[in-house]
Amino acid sequence: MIDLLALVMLLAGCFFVFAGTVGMLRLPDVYCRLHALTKADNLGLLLICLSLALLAGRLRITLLLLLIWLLALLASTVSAHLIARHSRARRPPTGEPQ
Amino acid sequence: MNAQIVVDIALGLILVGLAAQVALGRHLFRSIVFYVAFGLAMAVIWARLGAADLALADAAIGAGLTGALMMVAFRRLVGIDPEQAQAQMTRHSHVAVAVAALTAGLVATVGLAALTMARAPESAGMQVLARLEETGLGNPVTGVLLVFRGFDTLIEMAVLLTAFVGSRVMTQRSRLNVTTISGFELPLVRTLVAVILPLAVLIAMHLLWIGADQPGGAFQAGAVLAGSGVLLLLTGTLLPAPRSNAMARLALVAGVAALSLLVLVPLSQGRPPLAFLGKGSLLFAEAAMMVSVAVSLTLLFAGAPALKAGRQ
Amino acid sequence: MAPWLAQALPPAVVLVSTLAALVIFVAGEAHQRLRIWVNLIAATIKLLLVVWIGLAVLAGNTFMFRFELLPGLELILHADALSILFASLSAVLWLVTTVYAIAYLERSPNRARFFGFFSLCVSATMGIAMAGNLMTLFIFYELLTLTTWPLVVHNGTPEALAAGRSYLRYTLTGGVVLLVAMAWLYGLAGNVEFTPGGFLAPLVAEHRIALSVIFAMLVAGFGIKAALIPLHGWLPKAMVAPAPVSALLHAVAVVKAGAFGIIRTVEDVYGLELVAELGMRIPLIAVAAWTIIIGSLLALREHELKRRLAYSTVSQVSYIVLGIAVGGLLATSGGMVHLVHQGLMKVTLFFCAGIYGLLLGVSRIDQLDGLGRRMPWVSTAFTIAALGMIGVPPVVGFVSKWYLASGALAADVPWVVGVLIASALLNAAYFLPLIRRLWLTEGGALAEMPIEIGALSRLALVASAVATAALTVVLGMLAAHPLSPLSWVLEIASGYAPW
Amino acid sequence: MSGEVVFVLAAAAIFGLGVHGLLTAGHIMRKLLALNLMLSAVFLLLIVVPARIDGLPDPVPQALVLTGIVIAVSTTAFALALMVRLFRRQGHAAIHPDVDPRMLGHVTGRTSAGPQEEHDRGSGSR
Amino acid sequence: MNPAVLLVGLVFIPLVAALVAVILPVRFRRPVALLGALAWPLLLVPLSIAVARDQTLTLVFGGWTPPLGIGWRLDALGLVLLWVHALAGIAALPGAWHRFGPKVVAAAPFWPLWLILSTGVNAALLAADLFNLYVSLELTTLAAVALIATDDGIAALTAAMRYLLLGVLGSLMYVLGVGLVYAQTGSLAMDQADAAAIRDVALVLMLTGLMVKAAIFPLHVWLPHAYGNAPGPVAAIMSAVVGKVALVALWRIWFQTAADPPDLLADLLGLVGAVAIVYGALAAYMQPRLKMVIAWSSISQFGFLMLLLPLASQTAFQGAGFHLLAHGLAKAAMFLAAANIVTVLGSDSIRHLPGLDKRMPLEAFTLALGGVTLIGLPPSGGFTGKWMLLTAAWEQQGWFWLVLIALSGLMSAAYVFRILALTCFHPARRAVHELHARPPKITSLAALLLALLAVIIGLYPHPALELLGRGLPGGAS
Repeated sequence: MIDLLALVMLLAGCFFVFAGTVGMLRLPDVYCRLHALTKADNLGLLLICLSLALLAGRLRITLLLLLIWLLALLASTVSAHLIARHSRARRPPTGEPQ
Repeated sequence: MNAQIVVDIALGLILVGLAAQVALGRHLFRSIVFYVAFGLAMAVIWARLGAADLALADAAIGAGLTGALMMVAFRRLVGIDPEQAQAQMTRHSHVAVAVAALTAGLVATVGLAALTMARAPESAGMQVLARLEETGLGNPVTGVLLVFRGFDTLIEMAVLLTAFVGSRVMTQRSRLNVTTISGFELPLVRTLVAVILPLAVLIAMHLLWIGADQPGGAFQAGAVLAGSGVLLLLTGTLLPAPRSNAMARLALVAGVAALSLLVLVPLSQGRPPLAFLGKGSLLFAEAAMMVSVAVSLTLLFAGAPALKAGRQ
Repeated sequence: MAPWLAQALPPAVVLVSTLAALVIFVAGEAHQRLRIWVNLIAATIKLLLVVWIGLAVLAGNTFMFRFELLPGLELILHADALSILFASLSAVLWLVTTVYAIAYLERSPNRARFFGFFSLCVSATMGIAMAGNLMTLFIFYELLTLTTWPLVVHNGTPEALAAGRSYLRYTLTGGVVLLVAMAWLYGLAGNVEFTPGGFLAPLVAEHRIALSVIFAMLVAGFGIKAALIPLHGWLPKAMVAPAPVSALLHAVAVVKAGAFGIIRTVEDVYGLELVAELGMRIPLIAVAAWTIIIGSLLALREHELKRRLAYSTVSQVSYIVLGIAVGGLLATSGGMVHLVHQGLMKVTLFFCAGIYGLLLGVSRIDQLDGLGRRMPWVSTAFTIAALGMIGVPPVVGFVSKWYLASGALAADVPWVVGVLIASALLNAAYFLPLIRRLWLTEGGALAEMPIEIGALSRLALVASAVATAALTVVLGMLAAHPLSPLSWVLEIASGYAPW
Repeated sequence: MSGEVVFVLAAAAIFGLGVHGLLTAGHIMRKLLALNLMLSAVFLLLIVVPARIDGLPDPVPQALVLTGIVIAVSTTAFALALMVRLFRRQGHAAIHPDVDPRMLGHVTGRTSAGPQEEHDRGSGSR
Repeated sequence: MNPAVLLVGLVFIPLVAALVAVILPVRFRRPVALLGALAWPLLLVPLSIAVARDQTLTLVFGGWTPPLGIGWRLDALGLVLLWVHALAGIAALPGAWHRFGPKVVAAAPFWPLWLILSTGVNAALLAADLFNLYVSLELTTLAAVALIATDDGIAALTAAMRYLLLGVLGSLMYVLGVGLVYAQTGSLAMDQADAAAIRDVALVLMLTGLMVKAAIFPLHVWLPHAYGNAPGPVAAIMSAVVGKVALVALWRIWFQTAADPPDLLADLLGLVGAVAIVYGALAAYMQPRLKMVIAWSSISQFGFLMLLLPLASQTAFQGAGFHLLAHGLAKAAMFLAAANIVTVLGSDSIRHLPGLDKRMPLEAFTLALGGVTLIGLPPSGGFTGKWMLLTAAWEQQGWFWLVLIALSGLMSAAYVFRILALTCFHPARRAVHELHARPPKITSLAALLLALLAVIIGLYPHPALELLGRGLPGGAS
């Protein structure tokens, strides 16, 4: 039972990461891509970590996975923010796609 | 069984794909970024092969720091002469393709032949595992690095020191470079530093401590610290200082000095050099090496003899 | 004779002039006085040492100095009768040439360098004379190349440098040929010293071809310096050097070293019977004869005085090789004694040519008209030496030619006498016109050269030329005297060719 | 077992790409990238080829590769510092020892000293 | 003192001195470096006695017998090169002292790098472990490249970059070879790692790697510019020792690790050596700059040293080992002299050489003596080496090698006499008038002494030859 649930979450996680990558390739400008990357990937990573925690079943591993997820979250938000500020300083956002 | 193969083939393809991007890419900066990705893929493969120490090292040093060093070097080139820095000087020649294919074929045949050849029954690795418990260490790689082949590690730390002193020949002739990124004074960035710095130090200590029994050790810990050092430089908490100070120089020399002690102390007691002096001495040496690795790589990134605190 | 003295004398002879050279180099250009005295003292000491060793050898003592250079290789300096012959010739002519050179180079630059290498040449020549085995001979032979090259290029003009280059090309190639031959010989025969009659007889059975090839290479290697015809190219070009150097090269150092090498090879390495057995004797005679004739013919063609003398040397040296190759007591001694005689005569000729060139700026033959009256002493010396070269008694030239001819008749090669006669005629053909111009033609109004040379050095120049000329006559007349070179050579030759 | 074969082939391919990069690259940074690729390929071979000891790779090659990685990063760091200095002095990041940089006038355009003027001209002649 | 302490001292005295030099401020670095550089050669005297007594000294780190741990081995060949390193290093010290004073910009890093170079060379000479050899060679190459870059000229920096890139490529191939040997034999010790099955491939890989580092002919591209543009003392120590360390390693692997290498490979490498001799000599003859002439002559002489492989006999080894000694001293002396000439005349182009013998007699005499040893004229050390190789060639009926060895002297005579004719006998028409400050007398004397030594050992070669005569690097005779 636990394995089935873990498998479902793992697949969902992979789907979200895949979605984030497709978004990054397809979306027109920097800001949209940042959205896709930060949101989708983080969610995907959460799901994968949860499924792994379920599979491992030990508290120490779960806490480690949680820590990994938090770090990834922190890193991606700050870098997304900096990239956005940097590209806005260089080219202000206009209505039409670049 | 075939699931293993599929994963291996996938990993192999990813690795070669990234390598192709690095080698054949048109823009230089893209190649550098792909090189970092290549380093990470390499780390995954080390993990897949069961060489955990190497995975850690390659991720931290191979991908992380080498990538950082290359990017900062690239940024300096652009700073000097933007158009020349990315000058497209690759000349495509069919001879090169032919030679490359030939060498690849040669290496492949040699590798495959080596895989299937008869092996000597007794290898140094087996002896290491057999005699590991004499050293009280759990992790065989650290055993080899520090106890059985300690002299290699000493010379390797000397190579790192030479690289730093050698780079001082170049960097002392030119003015210090700015290493901070735009927008480094943002509160958001300051919180990032406030969170990551202590965590990085904690992880480094953890890696150093468990290095004796599980994958980890001085180099990996040093690399993590160097990574945080790079972060501090980028965010302006630390700035390159023009004049070197005694502390920086001592830290640089610590690793080689500690290992030299491990050689000279047993010699003074009449025992062969690098004779095993107990686990405590190993930890002491590893700590010193960690400090040396961290400080050297950070200073190499900064291109400066020492660092000073940036304005808070 | 104390044992340590027997061991110390040969290297002492070699080192005397090396020390002198060091002193001269260190002293540098400024100390003119010091250099003159060092030169003269060194030359006299060397002569005394050689005479002392000569008398001791006559009295039956043996001198042997061994120095183990390499595990399988020894540097041996020993004083047998033949080495004393060459050493005494070198020592005597060296003293005279030093006096002449001091006077000749009174005004010219770079004298320290000249006299330094000048003395080094002496030690190299002494080393060759005293060599006890082929390796020592080779070492000093190469040293001779190294020390004579700076003398050839001394005045730094483009022609001098070109001459130096060609000199190097010939002599270094010769050195390589010799090196390969010696390595091969050492492989076959091992580390063996010079033994009268040769030490290769036992090997001839299975190494016949190898030995003959090695012999050819050794003769070619030494032949370059002995100026055998196809290999003589460097000699005329080397005339660009100052007169004392030409005299030194032709009469004493380089050319004779080559001839001496061939003598050692034929007499002390192979032995004449082995050479004949290998079928190399006749070709050697042929080459010598060929060089004599062609040398004289080339001399005829030359209008430059020094170049004509150069070609005459080319032919004269081959007399020595001819004598050795013909073999037999008479011919061998004729060849060996010509080593000394030709040295004396050629030195005189070059001294005179040098004086003409220096004082009167005379370098072409047609400028010689009427010099007999202007410089009577020098011209008489020149005439005596020229007559000696032709073979007119009582000058020494006649003695050696006489022995060569009688030796050829005694041996089984009568046609050699024809060659000797032809060469005598050719010598006459290219020397007599010179003598006629000196004495019998009216001199043109040759202005005295502006070089105001000191009276003392003018006297020194003339005196040295006259001295050597006198020596050629005295030795010619007193040939039978026990201490004369001829008797000395007869005693050597009896050792080598009793029949 | 065939897992190793895959990685050996991958390593060979990367080695070939590295050689190609090395031969065609003009820019020194690209040459360094290519060399690092080749190094990684050799390290991969160093771990894959030797026999595994009860499932895990042999510890000795692991230690060798670890040493190799640290040496690689030191050499690369030094090479980058050298490249930057050469770029600042020569105006372009390529190795043309025989070509006199001044003759490459059209390539460098501006004088090679960029905004970060080094604080002393150094002993070398421009 | 037991030999272990001596061997450890050889590497750790310069290393500790380097560490102290890095720690101390610039003012004290030069004296500390001088102390370190003068201290370790003193150990060579007791070591020579020990090696003379029992042929090879071995030391194992930590008591872990190879293949588990790393072993050191000092044999006659290593001792000869250590002596060359000591003598050339001491002779180069005055020049370095004069040129890298505390006020000079590059002085701060120069002195530690100089000591680290010595450490690397000594460690590489003692290494009896394949991977330890790689690490030591890497340390030597990196230090050497950094030392070349201390001369901030564009040519020096380019030469340094070229040397570094090729050095990495070379060591990369070497490591691959070592990996294959380890995979096959499970051991990294030099004398135990005879990989029968994979031997030829691993051997070729390792040899190619080492040939790049030793700049043997087809892979020599980096050497001329590196030696030609490096500062004087650096070029001296590099030409005397650094290039040769890789060559000694190559010999050891050839004789020790690969027990009986295929004859085809031996003759092929001999042929490569032959081509190197001719090519090096020709190029040296045509170089417009004095230092480049001397640098190209190194390539010719390295080719000459490769002839040991096809003539693998005891006498050949004695000859090649001795030539190593003589050539090292002579070449270091010539580079030191050239460095002085460059500092005085401002440029070392051949056109400024005429009339040099009057202005700088000591340098001219050093160049002459060095040249004599390069040609191998009889009294000099070069001749002894050449003679031994000649007899070895004769013993093995190697006619081609016999003639080649004889001709190699002739070819080097070509470029040596060209230099001598220019310095001493050409009239000084276009002499360079503004002479820069003349370096202190001791630098020229040091160079002259070194050159004299190279000639004198020719007269008294017995200790070196007797040592080298005990056996081939692999102990097999």
